[in-house]
This record gives sequence, structure tokens and C-alpha cells, in this order.
Amino acid sequence: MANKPVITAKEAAAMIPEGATIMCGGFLACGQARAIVKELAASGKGGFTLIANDMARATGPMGEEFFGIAQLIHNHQVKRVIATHVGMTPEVGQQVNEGTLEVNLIPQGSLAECIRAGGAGLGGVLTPVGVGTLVEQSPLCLGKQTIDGKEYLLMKPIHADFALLGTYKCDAYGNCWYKGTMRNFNVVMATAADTVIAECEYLMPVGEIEPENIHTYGMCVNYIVEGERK
Amino acid sequence: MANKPVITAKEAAAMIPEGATIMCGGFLACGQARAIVKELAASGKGGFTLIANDMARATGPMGEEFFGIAQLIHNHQVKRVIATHVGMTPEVGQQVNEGTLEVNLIPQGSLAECIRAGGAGLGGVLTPVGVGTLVEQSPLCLGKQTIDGKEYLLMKPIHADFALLGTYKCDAYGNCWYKGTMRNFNVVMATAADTVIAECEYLMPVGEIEPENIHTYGMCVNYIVEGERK
Amino acid sequence: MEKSEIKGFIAKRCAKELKDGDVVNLGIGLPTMIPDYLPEGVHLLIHAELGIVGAGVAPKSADTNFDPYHVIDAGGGPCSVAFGGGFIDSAMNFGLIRGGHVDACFLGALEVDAEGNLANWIIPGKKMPGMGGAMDLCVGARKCIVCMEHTAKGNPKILEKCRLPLTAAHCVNTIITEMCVFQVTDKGLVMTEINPEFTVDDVKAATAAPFTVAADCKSMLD
Amino acid sequence: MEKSEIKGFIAKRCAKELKDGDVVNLGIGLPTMIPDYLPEGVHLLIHAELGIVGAGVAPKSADTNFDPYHVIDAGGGPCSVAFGGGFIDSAMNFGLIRGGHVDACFLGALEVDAEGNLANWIIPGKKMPGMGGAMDLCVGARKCIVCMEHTAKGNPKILEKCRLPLTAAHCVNTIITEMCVFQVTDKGLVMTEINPEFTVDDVKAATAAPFTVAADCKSMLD
Repeated sequence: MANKPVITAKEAAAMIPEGATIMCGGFLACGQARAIVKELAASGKGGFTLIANDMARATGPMGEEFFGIAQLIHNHQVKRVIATHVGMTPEVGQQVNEGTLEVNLIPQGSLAECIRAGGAGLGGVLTPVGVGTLVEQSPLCLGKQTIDGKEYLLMKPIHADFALLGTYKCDAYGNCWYKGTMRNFNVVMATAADTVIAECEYLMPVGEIEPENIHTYGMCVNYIVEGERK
Repeated sequence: MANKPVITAKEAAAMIPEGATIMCGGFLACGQARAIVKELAASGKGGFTLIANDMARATGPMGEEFFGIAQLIHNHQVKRVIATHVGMTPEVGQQVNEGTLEVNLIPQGSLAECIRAGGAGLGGVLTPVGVGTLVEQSPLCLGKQTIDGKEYLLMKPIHADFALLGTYKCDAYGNCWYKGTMRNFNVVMATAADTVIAECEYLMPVGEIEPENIHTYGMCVNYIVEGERK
Repeated sequence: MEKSEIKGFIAKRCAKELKDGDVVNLGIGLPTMIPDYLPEGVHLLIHAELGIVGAGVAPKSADTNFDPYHVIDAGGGPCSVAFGGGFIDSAMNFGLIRGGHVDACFLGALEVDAEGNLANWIIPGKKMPGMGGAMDLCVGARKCIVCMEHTAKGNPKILEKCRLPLTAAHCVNTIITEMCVFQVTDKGLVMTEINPEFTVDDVKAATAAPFTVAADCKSMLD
Repeated sequence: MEKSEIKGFIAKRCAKELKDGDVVNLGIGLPTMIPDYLPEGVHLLIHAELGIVGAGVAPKSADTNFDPYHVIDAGGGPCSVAFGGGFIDSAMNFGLIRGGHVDACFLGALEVDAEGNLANWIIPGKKMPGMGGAMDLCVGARKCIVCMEHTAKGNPKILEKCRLPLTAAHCVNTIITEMCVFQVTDKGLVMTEINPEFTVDDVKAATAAPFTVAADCKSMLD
């Protein structure tokens, strides 16, 4: 095994080009790589496609303004969003109405499963969820199939150029552990992008995370960023 | 949350009727519910369909005779096997030649994924593994599909009447933790059977397994058996 | 019934659907009141989309488990894990939902119809929300129970056929309102309980779908 | 070349395919010798089907980490996890394999052909084995490298077309034997290195598939 480069949030943001497709772990920014996202917001780069459960929050838990990837929306740095819910960031709806943003909404379980499929080399996901709904018209839906008398949607695997993980502990080999509800989409996203950057609150010596309790394996992580402790 | 009944291995075996379809976690019996299997072997019941990575081992790590589910094969209690490898239990091949046993071999990743699909309500698994091989003729293969120019096999979800988990620690709510390589198929099997029985080496007080480090959630477990400590 | 009593009345009736050890998901609003009405000895495992299997109560800022940056609920508020509960990733979590490991989900509706179709996630032209985990829950939970006020501003919400985009088709098992309990069957809605404050005709007037009255239709108060 | 030197020679050449930090899966037999020949500064992450991401050496019964009931390898022998490695469940493990997260797999062959087809799991009519994780690895690993003796009892194992049931179709990237190195290309086999102990005609005589010799074909000893 080899150590993974530890870089700054600014270096991480610099690595991401205009127009990149970026997966961001996190649910309302809990478990989000917020330091990297902040630098990405400061970079002014745009044209991003964001894949995330939601677009984070206009207001953080302690009143922070534009918490997590909500900043990227606010700065008009995003051209397309794949998410399950954007209700906590009203600017998303505004930008859609203005015609500057495309939003593809898909069910939460389908988003998790499509990302997992993208990382696990599967051809698609056959889920009963979304049958008979607008999801059938989603660009992420490849059609309907009947198996054993039951209808399923065939959903497309999702893969990205970058995945930004919001982890709690990370060791020098890139092994990660998530506290509480931080885990959410990070685990699948870590498998489904060309370049995976793990931001952590605590950079730990190798061996601190028990071999049985690793949530994201170092082999999936390319770079490590030490972020802010909360 | 509610406590799960703690029963004996014998009571667990008594619960399983002749002809049942049983998933057994374990890889060469590492992570196998060996106490329950022993009682099942003693029960003399037969006609079982076993779903497991392999049929365990004719000889255990310390020279044990018929280690794990190899006993059930030896006793002719099994009529059908779904597995990835049976080379360590030569009796399987013999019984197939004698016409008393049906064996369906599928790739290890496909077995894990089909069981996961069975537990996760998916309609099937689209995997590139097995294309152009005998797997295409497997009763577990529903056909071939081309997606985005690449061929995939559509594999059937797998579900069972019973899943027998071989865990290390288990608490009264049924939360489980696996040591070392015990985890293997247990995690997916815990989600894919009508009745899930977790055998453990150590029955622990609730709270002993950190909420972040639970491998199998108590909500998936119906009964607990305290087995032998190794 | 006083307007202020309606939600509690419905939540109390919903609580009767549950038995000890059930795994449930509670939608926002009214469903979150259900645990307040559980019979003695009934302990639920609250399943939260965000990744908690066994969610606890929302901690206050002075509580030791207050951790709004690491343990939150789907609304973004501080949350906690119950003793013996666990945290889970989204793929495993929704695998359990779709796979039928959640005994019941309780949620509100904009519209629900005689075929068990449910619409509760979007009103075209209004603000852009998202289905979140609602579609998965409606399809995956063993029982999908709609709990809501029978009408909205006097207009029926129980229709012959939903007009709004669906959350899921043929998913609803039971509808519980302040007026009655409907079971959704192959033959349409069957009223199995009625609030004695109302007559069958009252219910008919407030319902835009045909329904039959079960031979053994009971009082909701029993 | 002495018969006893062949395996080590092949393993040594295989080791040159690897760079520091690579994630590799090593089949049984010859491939397990590859780590003995790694250049200075090259540390691998050994990926084991049984559920170890970063497998360590096999412990002896006196070692503190000897735990044959809880930590084993795919052959059933005692195994260990390397410092910083982890244990993993089968679904996640094979997800990583199929998803292209394993840089290379090295494995032997009964037959391999000019199209990169590989047969190494079953001889019909002989004892019943199983493909285990081999099909997943051949399809999923970024590079599938066959390493084996060029012939079996004098009979070619490199064929125009495999006759035995396949492990995977069009999966092999490179074939490394004691005689030469073949790259599998769209235009068939290309010999890119040769052991100077042999001539091209020697290789032709031992190979039942057509192949071309790369313009810059090098010595395997370089």
C-alpha cells in the first residue's frame, strides 16, 4: 500500500476543470467536503454538473450563509444538477425558471443505486421505484422492463470525473470513517469517479481505524484534504 | 427497538423444515453458523437447497471432519446447491455424477450481487461477468442485454426461506459485527431471506457495537443463537 | 372535532397500526406525532432516510449528543441515534427500504385515489422540490399508510383518479383521516372504520371517489 | 532454462508490470511468487476475493495474528491483513473488482487464445470445481495478465481459439511465459519481448496461434 498525497483544499479545487462532472457526498451538507467546495466557489470556475442528494442549504445549522454546494448554485457555477431534492435551496428553482440550470430529479434510492452501479461495473439498475411516475421521462431512465410479471425501470449507471467525500477520520492510506449521518452517499461515490478526493476533519495515523470498521477503503481514494473540524 | 429472541442452535435447526431454501454465510466455513449447521446435520432433515459461496470443507483448519455445511452434503441432505466453487468438497461432484444433487455454479461477484438484489427489491442484476461463458446457460441467467454497446447478462435476484449468519459479536437487538474475513456473504444474506438467524461467538450488551460500526443491522435479524467461541 | 384536535386524532389512530418492534418511516408533519400515541410496550425502530436505523429524539443544543454537523435528520435539524440503533449508508439504507424491510411508512398526500395511487411530491408550476426518498418508501415499505386531513380547504383529496404527478402507482394500502379509515382493495376503497362524529353521507360528500362500506365497519374510537 | 527456474523467471517478469500503490489480485500458484520480485519502493495492495483489501502474509501458528477461524485466504489457509488494510464484504468487494478498481490480476491458464479469450476454470468431465471469483476478476481488472509455462507437457496452451469452456471472453491483455511476452491486440497476438534463450521459430513451434513480432521486440532480460 502507498500513502496518498495530502493536498490543500485550494489545490484540490485547482485540480477540477471548468465543466467537470462532480459527485458531492453529503445530505444537506452533512458529510460534505465543505472546505474544497468553498475553494471551488472562490475559484469562479463554472459549467459544472453536480451529482448530489440535494444542493445543500441556503443557511447552515449555525446560521452559516450558503452552506456547502449551495454556494456553487448561488454563484451560477452549475449548469446541470442530478439530485433527489432541491427544496432547501430555492435558487435552484429560480435558475431553472430562468433557463440557466437543468435539474434531473431522481428517487433517493435510485440515485444511490445508480452511483453504486457506476462504481461496480453494472450495466444499469432495475428498480420498481418510479414506475408510473415522471421518472419514466428522466434522461437517467433507459426504459421499462417486465421481469417475472413485475415492471421495473432500467436506470443508467452514474459515473463522474470527480467525487468529493466529506469524511470524519481519514488515514494516510486514504481509509475513511464517517461519523453519524455523514456516511450517506459518500460510500458509493467513492467508487464511481475517476478522481476521488477525501476531505476529512481528522487526519489519523494509519492503523487508527480498525480493519473491520473502514467505511471507504483507501484503494478508492486518490487525494486527501484536511478540512475544518466541527 | 425490541430484543430479538435468543434461541439454541437446536431450536434454530428445528425451525427449518425439510426442503427449505437456506442461505449460509461463510467462505470455506469462515463466517458460517456452524453450531446451527451441526444441529441441522444431526436432525436428519433433507431436501435442502443451499445457497453459499462454497460447500465448506471436508477438513477444517484444525483437522475437523466435515467442517460447516460439508456435513449436510456428506449426509445427502441437500438436493440443490447454488455456489461459486465446490472444489474443496469432492463429494459434491460425486453426488452430481450419481444424479442425486443439482449444482448451479455462478461467479462469486454475481452470487453476491444477485443475493443483494434479492434483498434490495431490484428486478435483476446486469453484469458483464459471464458473457460468452457457460453462465449464459445457467438457470439463474435470464438472458443477455446490450446497453450502450456493451453486453450484459441479466441475472436473477436470489431470495431464501432462511439465512444463517455466522457472526462474531451480536447484541440483543440483533446488531452484528464480523471479525476478519467472516463478513463475506453474511452482509447481503442478512437482507435476503424470510427468516434470518444470526449465530454469534459473543452475545454482547446492546450498545457495545458502535452505531457507526454495525455490519448487519438488527432490523434484519429475527433470531439469535449463541454458538461456539473460537 | 376541533381543528386543533384533528392531527392528534389521526396520529392516535395511526399508532394502532403498529406493534412492538416494527420498523417504520414517518414522513414530515403529522406522522411524526405518531410515537406520542403508542400503546404501552410498543417500541418502534424509526428508520430515517438520511441514514439512521433506529433514530432517537432531536437533541437540544445543551444535550451532550447535540451534533448538528454530524447527526441530522432529513429536514436538516439535529437528530440522534437511539440506544442500539445504527448509522447506515444510502445504498444499503434504500436497499432495505425497497427490499421490504420497513414494515410501514406513514405519509401525507396532496391526492390519493381509489387505485391506491399517491401524489404528494410536486405541483407543476409551483416551487421545485424533489421526491427525496418518498417514491422508494411508497413502493418499498410493506404497508404504505396515508394519514391526512380528509379535505384541503373543503376540497376532496381522495379522488377517483389522481390528477397530479404520482409519487407511486398502486402503493397505498390504507388511508386514515379524521373522518374514517379506508382500505385500498382490488375492488376500490372500502371504509372499515368511521369516526362516529360523521355519517357515511358526510364521508361521501367529502370524498371524490366511490367507496363501499365494510359489513363490519367499526367506530374509529373503538 | 532449468525447469526449476521457469516459475521464478516468469514471476520476475510479471513484477515489472507493477508500480507502487497498484491494487492487484494474484491467482493461486505462480502469481503468488510475484511479490518476491518487486523492485525497491514498489508496494502493492493485495486484493483478496475472500474479503481483504490489503492482504498480508500468511501467519504461522505461533504468530499473534494466527486466526484460522476468522482470517483465512481463498484456499482456506490462515491469512492476515496488512498494516492499513481492511476487511470487506463480498458485494462491495466484487463491486470494486467489476468496477475497475483492481489494477491488475495475474492468473494461470489452461488455454488462452489470439482473441484474448481465457479458459482456466473447468475441464468438462473432470472433477467439479467452480469459477469462484475468476470470471469477475478477468472481466473487471484493468489489466488481465496470464502468466504460465508456454506449453503443457509439450502441448501448446496458446491457441488460435480456446476449446475449453471460457472463463471470460476477450479479457486477456498480456501473456507472460518463459519464452516471451505477447500483447493481445485487435489484430491478434504481438510478441513484444522474447527470452534470448529462444528463437522466434522456437516460439512459433510452441504456439498454436499466429502472432506477429513487434518491430521493437526486446529481450525479456532487459
